[in-house]
Amino acid sequence: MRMLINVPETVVADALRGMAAAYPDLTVDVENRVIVRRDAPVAGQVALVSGGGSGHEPLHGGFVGPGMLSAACPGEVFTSPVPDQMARAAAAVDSGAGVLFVVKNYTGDVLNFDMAAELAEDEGIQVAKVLVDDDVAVTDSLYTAGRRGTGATLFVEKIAGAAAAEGQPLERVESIGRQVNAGSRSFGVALSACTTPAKGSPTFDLPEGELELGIGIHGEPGRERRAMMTSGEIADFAVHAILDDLAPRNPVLVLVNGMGATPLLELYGFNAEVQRVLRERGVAVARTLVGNYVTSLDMAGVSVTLCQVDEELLRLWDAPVRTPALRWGM
Amino acid sequence: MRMLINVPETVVADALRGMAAAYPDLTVDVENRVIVRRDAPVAGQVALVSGGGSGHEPLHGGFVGPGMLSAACPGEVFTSPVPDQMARAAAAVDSGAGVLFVVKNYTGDVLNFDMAAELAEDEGIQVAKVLVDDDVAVTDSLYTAGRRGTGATLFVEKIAGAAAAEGQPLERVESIGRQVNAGSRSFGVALSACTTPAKGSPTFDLPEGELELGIGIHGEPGRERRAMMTSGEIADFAVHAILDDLAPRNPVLVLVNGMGATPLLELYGFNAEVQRVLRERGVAVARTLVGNYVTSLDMAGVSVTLCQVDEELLRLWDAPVRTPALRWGM
Amino acid sequence: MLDADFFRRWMTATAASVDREAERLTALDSPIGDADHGTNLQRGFTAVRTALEKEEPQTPGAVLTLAGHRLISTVGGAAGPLYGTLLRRTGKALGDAAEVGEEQLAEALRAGVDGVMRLGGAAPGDKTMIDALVPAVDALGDGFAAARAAAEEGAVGTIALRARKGRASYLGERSIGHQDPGATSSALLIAALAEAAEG
Amino acid sequence: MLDADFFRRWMTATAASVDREAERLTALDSPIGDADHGTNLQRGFTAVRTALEKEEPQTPGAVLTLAGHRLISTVGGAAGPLYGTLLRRTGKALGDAAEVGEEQLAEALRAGVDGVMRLGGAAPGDKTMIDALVPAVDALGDGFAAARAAAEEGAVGTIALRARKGRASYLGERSIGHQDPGATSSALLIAALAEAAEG
Ligand SMILES: Nc1ncnc2c1ncn2[C@@H]1O[C@H](COP(=O)(O)OP(=O)(O)O)[C@@H](O)[C@H]1O
Ligand SMILES: Nc1ncnc2c1ncn2[C@@H]1O[C@H](COP(=O)(O)OP(=O)(O)O)[C@@H](O)[C@H]1O
Ligand SMILES: [Mg+2]
Ligand SMILES: [Mg+2]
Ligand SMILES: [Mg+2]
Ligand SMILES: [Mg+2]
Repeated sequence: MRMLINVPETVVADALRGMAAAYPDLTVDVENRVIVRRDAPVAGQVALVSGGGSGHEPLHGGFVGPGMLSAACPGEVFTSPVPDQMARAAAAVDSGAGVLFVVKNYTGDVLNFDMAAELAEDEGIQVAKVLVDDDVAVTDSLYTAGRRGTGATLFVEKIAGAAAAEGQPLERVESIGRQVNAGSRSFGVALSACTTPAKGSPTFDLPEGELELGIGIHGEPGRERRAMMTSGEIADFAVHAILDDLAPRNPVLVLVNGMGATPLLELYGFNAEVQRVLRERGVAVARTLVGNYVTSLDMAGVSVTLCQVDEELLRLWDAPVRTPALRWGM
Repeated sequence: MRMLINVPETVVADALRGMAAAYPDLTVDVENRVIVRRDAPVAGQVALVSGGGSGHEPLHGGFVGPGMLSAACPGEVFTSPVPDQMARAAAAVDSGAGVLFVVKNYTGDVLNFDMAAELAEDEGIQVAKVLVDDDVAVTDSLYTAGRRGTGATLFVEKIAGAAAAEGQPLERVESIGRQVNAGSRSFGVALSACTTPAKGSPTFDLPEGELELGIGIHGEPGRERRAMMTSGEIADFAVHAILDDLAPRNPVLVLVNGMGATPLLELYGFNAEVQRVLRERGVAVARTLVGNYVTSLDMAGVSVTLCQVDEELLRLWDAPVRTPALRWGM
Repeated sequence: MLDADFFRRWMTATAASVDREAERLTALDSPIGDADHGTNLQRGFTAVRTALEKEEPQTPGAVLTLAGHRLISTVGGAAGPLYGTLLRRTGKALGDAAEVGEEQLAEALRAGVDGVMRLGGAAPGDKTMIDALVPAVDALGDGFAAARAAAEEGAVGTIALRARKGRASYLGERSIGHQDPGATSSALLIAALAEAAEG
Repeated sequence: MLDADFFRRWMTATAASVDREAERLTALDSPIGDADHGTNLQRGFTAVRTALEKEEPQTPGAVLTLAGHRLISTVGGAAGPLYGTLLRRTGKALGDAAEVGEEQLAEALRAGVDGVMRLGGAAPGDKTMIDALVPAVDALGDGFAAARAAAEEGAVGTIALRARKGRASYLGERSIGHQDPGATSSALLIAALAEAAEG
């Protein structure tokens, strides 16, 4: 087990202590596992609360701050947080304008956030929810738990967060979040499995020279295993899988997202191939983001997310944001 | 070989194409391997040029932009760039106020930058140089090529870049850069080796359950191999190694830097331990940065850099910066 | 008749068995899930054990309701709300009687399992904990040992199934050939019930 | 007498040998370096070959000066400036004669090696290319074959040495037991010289 940890049991608490030390703009409740922007609640603004299993950093804690999330609730590694966390977060950030839960579509996340919404509503907090389900690798959703929430989470949190920062009302922030999700699609590829601290060995065996197509962000294998492909071939496969499902009439935001252990040098090269495929397919690119944003511990691999944006969404994307992991305009 | 690449030969060119597509604020000359901020030369400002082997991304190309580098020259993977690149970069960014070369102390980098300085001076460009050599793992420098330049490069580039952006003259920007380097120390640890595209297999064998102490950023093994240590023990070892060499009277900037494949979750946890050791040793912390900034391809591991800052240096650290990898205040 | 002590024994036997089997549960959750089911339940039932010691609930219903609450507040993931609902609903159905009969327990457990199916939307055959729980409840009329055997059989039976709910469903065909971790832990829960009945 | 054609043959023989041995050079650069020496020199001597074909330099000095320039402009790392300087200085020392004698070459090569020592600051025994180049130049008076043998011996001799220059020096004691990649490529360079002399 090649991990920079103390013991598996304290990984999340240790990380929260480290975040507290690094980011004076955040209030980190290590005991209750809630990360809140220091100046919350912000009068007159809808608050955004998200959360999910740990192991996807900087998601979600790294996206807390002005212009994006008001609070984040990290669960154990790959385990959605418990309702008490989200209820506590909602109480901490609600200014009276209501709270939007941004929930990635996994059984655990959905159930726990739903229970949290009940608790928060019992406390008189108005709660709305955006479900993120952008992963086109999950097909025939009638026979599955439905599409997973992956890279689009970043777009939903940023754009809905910008709408909230403008003082837009809860229903509007919610509908913008839904619109972002509806216009977003992702596809992920793994070149290696990841190792959770609790298990201490890779979640699946992937021999050298093979790759997994259509993976999620929790160390699950994908839908299909193939012989190793070039960066260009992978870009073709991923972008085509997305465009088979989404025919963008508007320009797109592009997220080329590393799964954790793939060097930025390779992500840049892969981005060149993604842009080539988009050019070939006649898709206009409005903005591009390359880096490790929605990770899967030490997995090697990459995901592509496209998000179709009209002028309004692009304006909100460009709006100022100040969080540990995404920061511009202030 | 688990790499997201086309062929080893085009890795650097592919990455540059990808950067060009992602960052409209940069002018990327893929053919000549020079990354320049789009608005260069900036009248009345000293220009900063750095560069080095590729494989350390976001260093240096990700630090090009207002408030930091004017240009970066990426070499082949782990191979310092050739003099023509730096000379070309200097010509592109010099406003007449002169150019500061920020050079990591490796034989190849030093020799190539020295040759570049000659070429640039032949063209009438005034050139100064700051050598970065912060790695305390290299001892008895009489019998070595001297201390390596690692994490402190980020501090030198940011702080000297801020001084340049204020319009300070070349000698002053140079002396600020030297001051930053003189007050900085680093120590790195590897939990795994890295794999270069050209070689296709790990640069050294590191059995499970062991780690390398005192590594550099080029896949070299460290000074010493030991049985695996906890995050807390590693922090003790690294910070003590640094403080044995630097007794800071002023507060420090802390960089907890991932080598490329270590999850941010673990880096955060490690930061908690680093801050604990600093507290125990009575060292005040002014600012903390946690993330992958000076990497070594897909190496798992971490380095710690401390940089002692007076009020002036802290002010320059906090000054606005707008680059792909470091961005605040604008 | 089954008193609060019986239900406490059930919960502590479950906690002990989850402790013993945590690694196996996590290993089962690895090829078709995210490798956390064992640690999830271990965290949860450890909390249940502590809460039962501290709060000393006095009725069967109170024991299970408390256990369910603790699971919801400590487990997270899919298992937390689902197992939490199972025990909470079962506990609620038992009311505040000081003692309950086996038949009453069987009925209450069915209400609990129904609650899980409503909450999670899974039906038998979807390769989830339901595939161990439903046969167990059906067999409970024939005694605890029969329920235990039925749950175990149901859990093993998930190997042949293709998942339609939970994480394993993302794998499609590739989920076939692996035993479902949640069905396996449900079999542990029912085995612990039989253990508690043995005294 | 040695004409421009001889020096061209030397350079192309070096390029061919570097092509053949690139993987080995990179492998040697792996345990005590950064695993790029083979690809570095391959890139450089490929550029040298192309430039010689294109620019057709007419004197021994011009051949080596051009080769040195190309290495500096294409190799990077430590090897680029050092090998570049070696060939450029040697070429410069040969002046613009159309043909040179073996003695003149030996002298010029010594000037080149001195240039490398001045530039890099390495002395014999520091476990660098110098440990192959200096013995080779010393032996050149006894003919090309002697120089080749001396270079090879010098390269192998670096195994026992502790590095004091270049990346390997960071390893301290741990650099002992590995052959220096630069000394190895220098032995290839001198072997190619002997090859060129054989015709
Ligand atoms: N919709 C559902 N209905 C019933 N049981 C489910 C459902 N989804 C998942 N499960 C059960 O939960 C188990 C996984 O639990 P766990 O690993 O703790 O949570 P997670 O999947 O969130 O990581 C599965 O093995 C399955 O038995
Ligand atoms: N200061 C020096 N003087 C002479 N030769 C040196 C010096 N430093 C390094 N070398 C030689 O350069 C070789 C390494 O070249 P290369 O791997 O291409 O460059 P880098 O070390 O920059 O990766 C070493 O094996 C050594 O022989
Ligand atoms: Mg989970
Ligand atoms: Mg090198
Ligand atoms: Mg699980
Ligand atoms: Mg090298």
